[in-house]
Amino acid sequence: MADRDVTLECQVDLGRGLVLPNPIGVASGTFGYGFEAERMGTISGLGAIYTKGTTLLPRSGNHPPRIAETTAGMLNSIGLQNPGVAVVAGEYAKRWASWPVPVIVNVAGSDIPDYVAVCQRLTGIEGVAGLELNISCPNISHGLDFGTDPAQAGRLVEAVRGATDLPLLVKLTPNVTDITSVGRAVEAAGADGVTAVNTYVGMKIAVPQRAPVLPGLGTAGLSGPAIKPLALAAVAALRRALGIPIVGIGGIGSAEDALEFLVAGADAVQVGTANFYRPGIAAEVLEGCLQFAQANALSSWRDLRWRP
Amino acid sequence: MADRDVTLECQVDLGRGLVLPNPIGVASGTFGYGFEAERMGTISGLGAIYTKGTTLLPRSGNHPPRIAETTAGMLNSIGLQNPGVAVVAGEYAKRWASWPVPVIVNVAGSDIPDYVAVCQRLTGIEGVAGLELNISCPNISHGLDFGTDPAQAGRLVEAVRGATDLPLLVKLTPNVTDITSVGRAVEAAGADGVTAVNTYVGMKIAVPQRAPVLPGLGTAGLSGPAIKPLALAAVAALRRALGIPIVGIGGIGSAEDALEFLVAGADAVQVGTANFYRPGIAAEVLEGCLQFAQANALSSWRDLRWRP
Amino acid sequence: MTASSQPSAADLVGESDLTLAVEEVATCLGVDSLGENLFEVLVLAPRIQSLAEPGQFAQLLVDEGPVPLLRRPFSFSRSDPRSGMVSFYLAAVGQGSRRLSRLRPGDQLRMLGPLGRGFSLPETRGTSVVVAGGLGAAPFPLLMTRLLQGDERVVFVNGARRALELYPEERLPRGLSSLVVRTEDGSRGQAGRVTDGLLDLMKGADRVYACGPNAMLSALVEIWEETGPGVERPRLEVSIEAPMGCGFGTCLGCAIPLRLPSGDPAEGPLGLCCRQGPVLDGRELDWPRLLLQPSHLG
Amino acid sequence: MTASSQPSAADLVGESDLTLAVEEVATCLGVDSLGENLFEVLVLAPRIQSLAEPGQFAQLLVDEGPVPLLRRPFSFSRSDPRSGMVSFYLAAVGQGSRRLSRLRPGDQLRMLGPLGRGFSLPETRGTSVVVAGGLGAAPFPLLMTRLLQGDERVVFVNGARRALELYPEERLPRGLSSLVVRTEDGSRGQAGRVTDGLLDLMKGADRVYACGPNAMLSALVEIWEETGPGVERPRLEVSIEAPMGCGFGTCLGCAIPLRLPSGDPAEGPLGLCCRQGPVLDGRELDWPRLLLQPSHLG
Ligand SMILES: Cc1cc2nc3c(=O)[nH]c(=O)nc-3n(C[C@H](O)[C@H](O)[C@H](O)COP(=O)(O)OP(=O)(O)OC[C@H]3O[C@@H](n4cnc5c(N)ncnc54)[C@H](O)[C@@H]3O)c2cc1C
Ligand SMILES: Cc1cc2nc3c(=O)[nH]c(=O)nc-3n(C[C@H](O)[C@H](O)[C@H](O)COP(=O)(O)OP(=O)(O)OC[C@H]3O[C@@H](n4cnc5c(N)ncnc54)[C@H](O)[C@@H]3O)c2cc1C
Ligand SMILES: Cc1cc2nc3c(=O)[nH]c(=O)nc-3n(C[C@H](O)[C@H](O)[C@H](O)COP(=O)(O)O)c2cc1C
Ligand SMILES: Cc1cc2nc3c(=O)[nH]c(=O)nc-3n(C[C@H](O)[C@H](O)[C@H](O)COP(=O)(O)O)c2cc1C
Ligand code: FES
Ligand code: FES
Repeated sequence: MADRDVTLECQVDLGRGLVLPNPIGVASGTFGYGFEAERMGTISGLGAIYTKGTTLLPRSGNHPPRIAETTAGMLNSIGLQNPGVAVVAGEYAKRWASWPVPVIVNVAGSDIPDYVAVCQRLTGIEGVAGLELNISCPNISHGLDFGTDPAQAGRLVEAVRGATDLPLLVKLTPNVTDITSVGRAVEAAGADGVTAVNTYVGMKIAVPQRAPVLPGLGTAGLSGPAIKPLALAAVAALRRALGIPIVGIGGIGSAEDALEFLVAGADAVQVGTANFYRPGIAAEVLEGCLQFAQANALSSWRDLRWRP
Repeated sequence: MADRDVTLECQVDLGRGLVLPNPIGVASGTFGYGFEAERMGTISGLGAIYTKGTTLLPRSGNHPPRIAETTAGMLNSIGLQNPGVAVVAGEYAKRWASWPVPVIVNVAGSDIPDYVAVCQRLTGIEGVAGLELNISCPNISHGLDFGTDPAQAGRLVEAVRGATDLPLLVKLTPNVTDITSVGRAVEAAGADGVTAVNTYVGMKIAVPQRAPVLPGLGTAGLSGPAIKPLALAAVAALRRALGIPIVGIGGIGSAEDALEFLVAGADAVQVGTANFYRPGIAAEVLEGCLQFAQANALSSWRDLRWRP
Repeated sequence: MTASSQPSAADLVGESDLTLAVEEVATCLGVDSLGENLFEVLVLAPRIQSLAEPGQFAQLLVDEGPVPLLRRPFSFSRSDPRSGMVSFYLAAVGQGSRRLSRLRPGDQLRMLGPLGRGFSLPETRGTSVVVAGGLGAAPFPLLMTRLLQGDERVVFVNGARRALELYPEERLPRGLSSLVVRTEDGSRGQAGRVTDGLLDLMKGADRVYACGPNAMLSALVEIWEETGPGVERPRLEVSIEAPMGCGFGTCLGCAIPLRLPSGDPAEGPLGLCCRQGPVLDGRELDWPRLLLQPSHLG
Repeated sequence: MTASSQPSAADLVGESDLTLAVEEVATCLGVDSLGENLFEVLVLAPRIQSLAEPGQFAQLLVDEGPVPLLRRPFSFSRSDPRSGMVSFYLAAVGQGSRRLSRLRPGDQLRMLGPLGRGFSLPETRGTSVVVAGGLGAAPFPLLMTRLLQGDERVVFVNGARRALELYPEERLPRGLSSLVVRTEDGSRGQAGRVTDGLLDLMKGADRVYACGPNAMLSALVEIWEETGPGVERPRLEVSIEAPMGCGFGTCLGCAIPLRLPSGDPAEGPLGLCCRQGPVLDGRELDWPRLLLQPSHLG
């Protein structure tokens, strides 16, 4: 970027020392822990990597089938398969320490002590740039309990805030009547920013089988281009309600999409499902955003923001 | 259908005497009051017509632009443009009286007396087969107040129930944490059935303008294939929670789609946005469903229902 | 957000004349590339062709898949009763128009039409001034063909930002009384806006037909105002655009701001572009409000 | 819904070998229609061709638009080092495969590959029995070509429900020691299931390779069990399917049920089809659980 004649401030400051080199990150659960991308050579240039949801103990995840395609979207019910925080903090972080991109660990749990323990274990570990608290997983029992109740969400964030000084994002679920009330609760409890949104509860039916395609209740999380308009509305609503940074996500697969989120009020964005069908796309998204910034002589990404 | 060797019971009984000739209806706001279709010759064979949302007084609707396309979906913010109940009850109903399809009037309002007055005006009018209470319009102020609060929804339905003996469906909004709690409240208050779902709150951004495409807050209702998985999950959840009939809707554009809703737990369905890009499609949807029923020797549409 | 005026029931009761609209599976005959990103798409659609009037449009289902979801409205550009062909003149600018420009002969697509109110044709012979801004030329080959069949004197003002955006002269019907070419950058014809010098042309005309960006149409209406008072003004018809969900009066998505019939500058009612339009009397429209609307013509 | 066994960290840490996977924009060379809805799609993809091993697959981006959204995995069917061509053998059954079957020469599409673990090739010469059920033949032309290059004795059992669903004989590599054709309805070759008479063939084999519907593979594994004990059993490798989100080990969507290494009938861990597979030792899989999975092979 040195040779561009743009005076754009490309970095994004999410607070508490978490400064991303650029606003285009890759979303939790769509980039693993970064190691596949490392091998495929698609890491450099990322604004941030948000890891797969990580729990205290290893989890083997839900029974297959776990995914199904819908119109311009996909349903997933992975069930937080992950190796547990010991492996992440003990082995993975070492490898991240040498990467040119901040790695933010997505943390999941089923009660407050769980979340706190995971966050504590990750605190002070070189290679861990921040935490993203997943209070919005639709695919495990009680996964949405914290995310749908402002009071519970506030309590959780308060507890975690007391246990770590790492930059703390809270990932919100859109499956609520009013996402801003949860947003306000976690802001008040000390979150440095919010990530919006996680997946929407959806279902696909196999007509010949007269049953859902996915097991159990048949529900799973919908992601992909189909949800982009919904996620944009959520981000815009949060922007009006909150003072802290917002990381926008939902259906982003192009520079145009990313810019839409920045206009709606996001400070940074994440590319999610698109990593599956266009591995390496985040770099193209960034490139397109930079071109737009140059063509429009932006001095900061905030210049894009809608000011009603 | 006489010459099919299927013993299928094609009719659907929604209660209180409202028997639809078949489960495939057309959705409120996507079929006007049926008069365009009458001219285009696409009325016969429909299971039901659910009219445009009708209010006590005429409404001229929201300022343009009112619609925008998204990936596999459309956003609308029509704002309930309609001629008011006097015209509907006084002029339109006469014309419906001779149609071979039940017409169910979709009713909207901003407070309980409003709704009650509209419903009373429509009661006893020949040509009006039933009412669909729209407590879920995202495009007018307070449009969602009733739909997002079980207690308010219950009170409204109770009041309307007391004022009319017409078959009464209540159209639910999916923009809630728990659609079943609203569903249970309206069931307890005397609704004969629920329609699920209305549109999802969404937004589209015009990047060059650095603002939403649609005016005001920029939000509007998302419909179309993009929302089908979400609507299916809502219908399945309602099916577990309620005993009354469910009219399923959201992204239906083919027989396969309609069958998915019947499996998920709907008793009847509505074709919405697809009426715009495939006028007349409801007849094709019905035809496909009948073929499926024959090939699978269904004796009733209920045979399709998922029984977990 | 609600438009303030209470509409009369009559406004809202208005029904589209759809008895003539038909759904037809058209067959692509070919796509002519007219330089840069302009195209004329020719399709065989004999039923619709036999019904299509100048200024009306068809709703084209660009893709059977769900992206893009909605049909796209296009004005009939040319129409050939012998072959059953109609054509659409378009710029490949977005999802729908780009796919149309890539159709191959033999490809099929669903069309609904004809829709909307077209241009009114003269009852007696006279002079028509037809003003096109860029893509706004689309409906005029058909209109002018019909005008000329009625022995109308037709003056065509073909304007655009630059030569490459002009409707190609060689596709114009023969027999125009006069052809004025204007480009903003002077790359072809006279340099200037399409509205330059229009007043004189209008003064001698019985009818003015115009289509182009809203800003151009708005300016044109102001110029038209100057043709009076005192003399009998030419009839003024403009073809405008609005985002359309259905094209046949059902979705209520294509609202356009109208002036109060009284001429009162207070906010007037809303109309439906697909029902009252797309061709309207230029005075019916509330131009200041219309200029706030998005338009893909510029 | 959570699988009960606690996985060891090592299971979950497992990383895919992706150092060799490349993204390439392939050019369609043509699509051969093989009767009814079977096709062989030939594409030019020299980089991927040079890396592709039998049993591996590529992820094909069928459409740049968002429908269908996800790439589709296809096994390499044939591979030609001289021309840089690889091919895919497929049935046009759904959104993705139907579009692939309609590609025209010159059309381009993105491919990521090679991905996954392929078949292991013999270190010493011997006899391979290769068993295909219907579409399951897809990976075998390439596998058998490689086997034959190593002077392996190759017996190919080509089975399907009916003649029209058989992999076409004329496309098989030359030099097979034996070709057994079986159709369930007897419309070609011997009437019966592809697994009929397999025990005898397997007994003399050093290796068995199989691909087809899960029910067939499961039956085949049971037959294989009968080859022992007492004698040294042939190595048994099967290629299986799972719905795939990414194809490269990131989405964790392609979970497949494995048996406990101990052979304990208790529920075993889950593996990833795209990482540990799609080719696995037939004994590693938990067949009863796998039979509950959807499979597009039948
Ligand atoms: C009655 C009528 C007649 C028309 N006739 C022609 C014609 O003859 N030739 C022609 O080229 N086009 C015509 N159009 C426009 C045409 O329907 C399409 O809108 C245009 O081709 C762009 O569609 P797209 O799918 O390619 O672009 P999209 O991907 O839909 O959009 C491209 C950009 O244009 C904007 N846009 C698209 N359509 C509109 C609209 N109607 N109003 C405001 N903004 C819009 C979008 O917001 C977007 O920014 C007509 C429109 C109407 C309403
Ligand atoms: C490693 C691997 C290799 C493959 N190789 C081949 C090959 O060589 N030739 C070939 O024809 N196909 C192959 N497939 C299957 C292929 O990827 C597609 O799934 C298939 O072509 C159907 O895709 P579609 O988009 O046409 O159908 P869709 O519209 O996606 O689906 C059609 C129907 O099949 C079901 N289905 C689709 N894919 C799967 C799946 N993977 N598992 C279970 N159910 C499914 C769907 O649920 C639906 O009912 C392979 C799959 C894998 C995982
Ligand atoms: C396969 C898959 C796995 C996911 N796993 C997680 C997870 O572990 N933690 C989390 O917070 N979000 C998870 N998500 C949600 C995404 O991070 C993201 O919020 C969502 O997919 C919407 O963005 P998209 O439309 O760009 O994919 C997952 C999404 C997918 C598709
Ligand atoms: C343009 C438009 C207008 C609508 N107007 C109404 C309405 O007046 N009352 C109502 O209850 N729902 C209305 N709806 C919602 C539809 O009836 C339906 O619930 C929704 O569009 C989802 O179904 P679909 O995806 O099949 O369109 C409208 C939808 C659209 C697209
Ligand atoms: S486009 Fe639907 S009413 Fe005009
Ligand atoms: S397909 Fe994504 S992990 Fe295997």
